[in-house]
This record gives sequence, structure tokens and C-alpha cells, in this order.
Amino acid sequence: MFTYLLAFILFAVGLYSVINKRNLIKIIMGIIIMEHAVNAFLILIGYRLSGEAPIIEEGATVTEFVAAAVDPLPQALVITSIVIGLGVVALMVSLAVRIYQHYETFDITEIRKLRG
Amino acid sequence: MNGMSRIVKTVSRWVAPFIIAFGIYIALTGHLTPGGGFPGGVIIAGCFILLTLAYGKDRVKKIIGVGSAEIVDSLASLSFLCMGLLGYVFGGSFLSNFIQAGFPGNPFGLLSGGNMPIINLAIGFKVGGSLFVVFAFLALFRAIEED
Amino acid sequence: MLPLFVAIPLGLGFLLPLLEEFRERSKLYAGAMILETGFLLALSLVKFGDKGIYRMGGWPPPIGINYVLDGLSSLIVVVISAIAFVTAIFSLTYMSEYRNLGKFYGLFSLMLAGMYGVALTGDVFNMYVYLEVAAISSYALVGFNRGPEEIEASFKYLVMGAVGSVFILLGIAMLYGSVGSLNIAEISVRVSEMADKSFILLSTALFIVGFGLKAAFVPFHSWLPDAHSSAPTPISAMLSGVLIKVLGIYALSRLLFNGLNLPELAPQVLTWVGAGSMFIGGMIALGQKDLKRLLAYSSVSQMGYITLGLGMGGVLISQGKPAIATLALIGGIFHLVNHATYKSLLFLFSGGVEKLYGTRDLSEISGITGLSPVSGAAGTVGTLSISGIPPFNGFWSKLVIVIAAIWGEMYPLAGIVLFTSAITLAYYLKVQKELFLGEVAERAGLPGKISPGLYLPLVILAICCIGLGLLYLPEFRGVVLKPAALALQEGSEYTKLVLGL
Amino acid sequence: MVLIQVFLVFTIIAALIAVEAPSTLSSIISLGAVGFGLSIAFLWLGAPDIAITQVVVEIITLVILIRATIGKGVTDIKGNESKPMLIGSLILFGLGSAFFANYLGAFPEFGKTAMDTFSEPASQFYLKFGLDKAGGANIVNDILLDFRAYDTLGEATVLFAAILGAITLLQKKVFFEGKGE
Repeated sequence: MFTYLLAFILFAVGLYSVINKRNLIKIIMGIIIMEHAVNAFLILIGYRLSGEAPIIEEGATVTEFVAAAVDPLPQALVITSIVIGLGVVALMVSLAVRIYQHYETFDITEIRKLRG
Repeated sequence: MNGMSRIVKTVSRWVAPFIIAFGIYIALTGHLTPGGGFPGGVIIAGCFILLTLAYGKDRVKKIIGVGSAEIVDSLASLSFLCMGLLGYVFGGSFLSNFIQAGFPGNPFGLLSGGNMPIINLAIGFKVGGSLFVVFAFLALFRAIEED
Repeated sequence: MLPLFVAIPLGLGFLLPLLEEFRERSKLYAGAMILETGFLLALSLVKFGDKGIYRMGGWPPPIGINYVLDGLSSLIVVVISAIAFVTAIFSLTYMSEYRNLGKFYGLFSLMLAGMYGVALTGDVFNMYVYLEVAAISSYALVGFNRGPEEIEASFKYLVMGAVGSVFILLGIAMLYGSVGSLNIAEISVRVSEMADKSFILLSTALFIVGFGLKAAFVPFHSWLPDAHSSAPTPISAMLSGVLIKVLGIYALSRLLFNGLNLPELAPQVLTWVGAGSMFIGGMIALGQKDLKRLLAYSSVSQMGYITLGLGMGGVLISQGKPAIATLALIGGIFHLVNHATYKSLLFLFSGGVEKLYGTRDLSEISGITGLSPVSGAAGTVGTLSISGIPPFNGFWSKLVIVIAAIWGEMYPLAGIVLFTSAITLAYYLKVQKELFLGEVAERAGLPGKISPGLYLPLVILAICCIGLGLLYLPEFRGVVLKPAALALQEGSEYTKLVLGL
Repeated sequence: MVLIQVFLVFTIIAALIAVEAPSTLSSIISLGAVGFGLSIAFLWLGAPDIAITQVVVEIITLVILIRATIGKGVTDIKGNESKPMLIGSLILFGLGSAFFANYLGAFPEFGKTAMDTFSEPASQFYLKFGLDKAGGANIVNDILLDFRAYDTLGEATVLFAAILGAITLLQKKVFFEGKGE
């Protein structure tokens, strides 16, 4: 139970960074940290004590494999969510670069002032 | 900006084929060993990015060209969709594994997963192409500010 | 036939940017878009009546992903296709001066595919993935003009959307942790068997926050006015008309009503959030100068009506008054359909006005009926129906919500609804007075006439605004709106349809 | 089990450094530490697929982030948002964690997956019939490419839409020839 709490602390750090930071890049990093936290939580949910990776070797019998393997479904979800996170990061960085070209700063409070 | 020092250029020139081979290996044997389309594609994109960083944008643009990477990206996505539609036509429902239903390969062989290796390869090319395109545009975009 | 709703927009979305590599500028892209949305509209109308599921890849529901076509999703699919078709026709002429149209229509088509994916799916994580597809395409489309303001608005929209998505994913992770399944029907079966429901309350709170960010409920609405006013007009019509509804309130109500079997606090929270956003959205809209910002704030307030209707339905179900609950749900869904029509009409109209006058500032533009009578008339229909004048559709859906509030003995809610309708009437009369009836304000160097391509869609939507008023009559309501309301109300019907229990 | 907790604590510390570091570059580097720490934790959690994907995606994220910030007259913006925002978010955190704390008891205890608590979950089916129904030995990719291939189609579309959006925003060409803009 304590391990889940660690994942939520990581999530809280990311949320804190998104809300409180003035630097655009720190806001982007906040969202990346939150994505990492949720992925970690998903994998922790699917972990079976001393479970092994859900890949069948050549000789292994299926019943013994099923008893030992870790839950594969959250892992499939996490691969999808990691690549979604990568797509969102690519979009955010290209927007931040564009903003820097227009406003010459990454500071969100300045941008609000300049935007009027 | 004509790339980094000579040492970096030669090292990256030697390492590049191994990285690409490793990327294709990860993408192709996705259904047997850990890995799959996504990490394989990202590794291939990483190799191209390494070459772009080492040799500078203009050299690499001549060899690969950003337009062709976009075309690879769209074509690979279209082929994934066509695999789905083929499943719709042959296997009865959208995205069904009709090759596996038809003639399943031997369980641990390379061609064992029906249309899984094909989809893996399509995703690998798609992710590789699209990430390289984004990096090229980011690098290109920054270049304008400097000159 | 069902996967065609997602396959065709995806195919076009991948194809159009590819074609743009070869043929830089052509009407091909807009034409392909109109053909595609026309075909999908026809398909959605054909598919309107029936119920059923579609197994993806042939796998039975708890194993694979499945589509669910019941009263509510078929209605939502029709609304998406209709608004997309009209917007595509409008964008044929409006976007003709832009380049990069292949990418624009590619992203437009992917957004469409994402919305269809969310509307039809019966799987929680799949709903999250297609919600991301629609959201990411709309982030890029909002920043399409690449001006300083558009980019900043798109960045703010992206940050708040990404935070919303992370909350939704955390909610899904918690749900999977406690229930062990991703299929909405199987979740509702397992939730009903569960004794300790505290984990479900946690994921409900996360869903309400996450989908609240997507649907611009009041505490999270600050991105909407910037995003909807700086997006190109056809996109802001799609965003306000359909996207915030399908991604926000439809997905949330599908999860809460069908998935989590209405956890105790959820409908009350939904009702009060709806009332709050209705009231505050209306008040802010009163003081707006810019036409599109006024429409955007009025979207926030109208979304409040829909959330109020659905939330009230949930409260009445838990209070054990099914008849009034159905009426409240019908009110919410009816208002969703109406708002889609007249809000996209008004946004497309504001695009025409902007092209005509070159500015959106209400104080500088007036006497539009003098310059272009048809679009003036269509705009008047739009403003009258949004402010709830009797013959038009806005009045009937607000009437249903007020009746449901009174019969359900929730008099403060009925009071808020009436008061907000008065505010809405006030700020649209302001628009009416300045924009339509004033003397013609000449603007040098502007086309001075709205071309047919721009006001034809307005006329179509105006006819819908008048026609949809008929839905209030019992026999039409029974066919169209009642099955949609019952789809939400009877969870057991949903599980029987999907799992065949 | 303790090893996993050690790695998670390491990632939390790295995340805190990333958030509070004055210079942008050093905060990006510690963000990389968060990602790599997590991927090692994934190895111990029996998820080799995710570890590979996480490492590689982390490299690309770092490269893109550094590329966007290098040489921009390094923007070390100190200090947080305005005071009211800070106080508002602290209250928000307080409320959230309070609401959260009283449900801590209901967490499924670590190490017992949802597969064991319920009768015949989908993941048992994947593990049992993954090899002969879908044909692949790697069950995670079986799920990704066969049982839930529709998810992966959406996934590929998300990346395609994000990259298409990024290209549209980064393009040099003039977008609008008409008047007004």
C-alpha cells in the first residue's frame, strides 16, 4: 500500500509543477512527470508478488506460466500511454518554441502581460 | 552548423548501422521477445536523429529528406488501417487476425503471429518516420533564428 | 458497418497530408471532406434506429473491445455527422484563402474519427485513447493561424487538456485496480457486486475533474474563451458545437450512469457544477465585447444546462422517481442537440461577420441585415433560439428542464435555470440590437457581401433550429429522445445488450 | 519489493530536483533521471517491454526538450506563480489529500493483482490462450496487436495527429495569403 502512495507523491510533484511554475518548460516537465506517475501506478497495480514477465518461453507449461506471470493488461495500457505522452510532449515543445519566437520569453506571467 | 567534430562524425557513422539493425530486430521480433513496434520505431528514429546531430541538417537532408519521412509516416499508418480493413473483409470483423486464423505459423517461429509481425513493422516505420520528421522540423525551425 | 465511422475519417486523415506533398493547393481536400461527412451523415441516419454491439477483431466483450450502438450513441453520432457536414460545406469557401489545407483537413478528419471513437466505444481505456485523438487534433487546429494570440491560446488549451487526460487515466487505473476489467458493462456488473465502494468514489472524483477540464465546467473553463475565439471559424463551430459535448459530458455520463451505476454523490455534484457553470458563464458573457468570446462564454453557460439536466436525472433516479428522471434526462439530451445546432450556427455566422467587417468587436459592426439579408435572418434565428424564444428549439428544451426541476421538487434549480435564461436573453438582445438592427456601418476595402458558400450552411442550420422544436411533441420525443434517456437510465439494459446476461 | 520502493523514492527526489532546479538545463537532466529510474523499477516489476519503451522514449523526450531550450538566452526563471495561485494550489492539495487519505485503507494490498480477486478476468484469458489464439509468445504484444488491436490503431493515430499538428505549427511557409492576417 505504501508503494502506491509513492506513485501518488510523484503525481503530486508533477501537479505542483504544472500549477506553480512560471517557466513554460517547467510546466511541460510537470505534465511529463504526471504521465510517468500514472504509468508507474498502472504497472504497480498489475504486479503480482515475485511475478515474472508475461512472456512464454519455449518449454514452459501454460498452467504454471499463468500462475506465475504478472498481469499483462496494464502493461499494454502503459505502452499506449507512454507513446501518447510522447506525442503530447512533441506538440507542447513545438508550441513552446513558437511562443518563444513571438514573445521572446518562456515566462508565462510575461506572456500574459504582453498578450494584454 | 555543419555538425560536430570529426570524432563524433566517424563514431556515429560506424554505430548507425548497428542501431538501425537493433531497431529493426526489436520491431520485428516484437511478438516473441520484449519490444515491439513502438520501441523499435523510436530506436530507428533515434539513429536518424543521431546522424542529423552529428552531420548537421543540410548533409542529412540530402540523404533522407524530410518530405520522404513524412510520406513513410503516412504510408505506414495507411497500411496499418488497410490491415484492419483486410481483416474486415476476410476475417469477418475489423482488425481481426485473419492470417493467424487462416494458416498459423509454428508457435515460436518468426512468422508465428499471423498479421502481428506485419502490423509491428508498420508501426515501427510509422513511429520512426514521424519522430524523425518532428526533430528535423524542430532543428530546421531553430536554424532560422540563428541566421 | 459500424467501424466505417472510424475507419473512413482515419483513412482520409492519413491520406490528405500525404496528398498535400504532391498537390499543394486544390479544392480536392475540402471536396473530399464534404463527401466523407455527407456519406457518414447518411450512414448515421440509416443506423439511427437499431441497437446492437460490434465486436472488434471478433473477440467477445470482456476479452476484446466492442462498440455499443444504443439510443444515446446513435443520437450523438447523428449530431456529430450533421454538424461536421455543415461545417465542411462552410469551410469550402471560408478556408479557400488558406494554404496547408491538406494538413488542416487531415487534422479535421482525425478529430472526427476521435469523436466517433469516443461516441461508439464500450471500453473505458479505448474511450481515453480516442478522446486523446480528438483532443490532440483540436489542439493543433486551434493554433492553426499561428499568430501570437492563437499560439498562446492553443498552449493553454493543450496544458489544461493534458492535465485533464492525466486525471482521467489515473481514474481508469484506479478503476482497473479495484474492479479488474476495462469493459464498461463488466465494470457495472462488478461494481454492483462490490461491497466496499470507496475506491469507486475516488475514481468518480477523478473522472469528474478530468472530464470537467474537457467539458469546461466552471472552475476549469478558462481555456475555452481563448481557444474558441482564436480558432479558425469552422473549427470553433465544431469545438463548441460537438467536441466539448462528446468528449466532456457524454463520456462522463456514459461512465457514471452505465459504468459506475451512479455512485451516491456523483449526481449531486454534477447538478451543482452544472448550475454553477450555467450561472457564472452567463454572467461573464454579459460583459463581453468580442462576438466570439461572448459565444464562447455562452457555450460554458449552455453546457451548464446540459450538465444540470443529466445531473438532475441522476439525482431523481437515486431518489426513486423514474418518470421525472426520464424527463430530466430527456431535457438534458434535447438541450445537447439544440445547443449543437444553434451554437455552431452562431459561430459560423460570426465567421461570416468577421470576413465581412474584418473585426469581431460588437461596438464597431452593425446593420448586417442591410448588407446580407439571408445571413442576417439566419443569425437572428440563431440568437432567438439560444435565448429561448418560444417557436424555436432552445425554448422547448429549457422548458423540459424547468418542468423536470419543478416536478422533482428542486425549486432552487428551477429558479437558477429561469434566471440564467433571462441573462442569456439579455446578452443576446444586446447582440441583436447592435449587430442586426443598427444602420449599416460601412467598412472600407472589405468584400461587403457574404458569398453563398458562407450563408448556405447558415440557412440549413436555421431550418434545423426551427425543425428541432418539433421534438418536444410526444410522438417525436418518444422515438428520438426517450430511447437515449432510457439508455442512460436503465443500466441493466446496457449490460444485457453488451454481455447478453 | 523494497528495491522497487527505493527506485520510486529515487524518482520522487529526482522529480523534486527537476521542478525546483534553477537552471533549465539541469532540470531537464534530472527529468531524465526520473524516466530512467522508473524504467529500472519497471524491470523489477516484471515489465521488460515497458522498460525498453520507457528508456527509448525518455531519450527522445530529452533530445527534443534540450533542442528547444538550448541557446535561447538561457531562461532561468526563478520563483513561482503569483502568491494567490500558490496559496490556492496548497489548499487544493490539502483538500485532495484529505479526501484521499480516508480511502487509503481500501487500496488493494500491493502484490495481489485484480486477476486473483475476481472470477474469470480477461487477463487470465490472455495469459492462458495468448499463445495459441493470437500466436505470439509475448502476451503483452498479443494484447496490443490482436486482442485490443483497435487501441493500438487509436494509439498510432494519436502519434500521427500530434506529429501532424507539430509540423503544421512549425512550418515556415506563410499560411494565409488573404487580407487581414
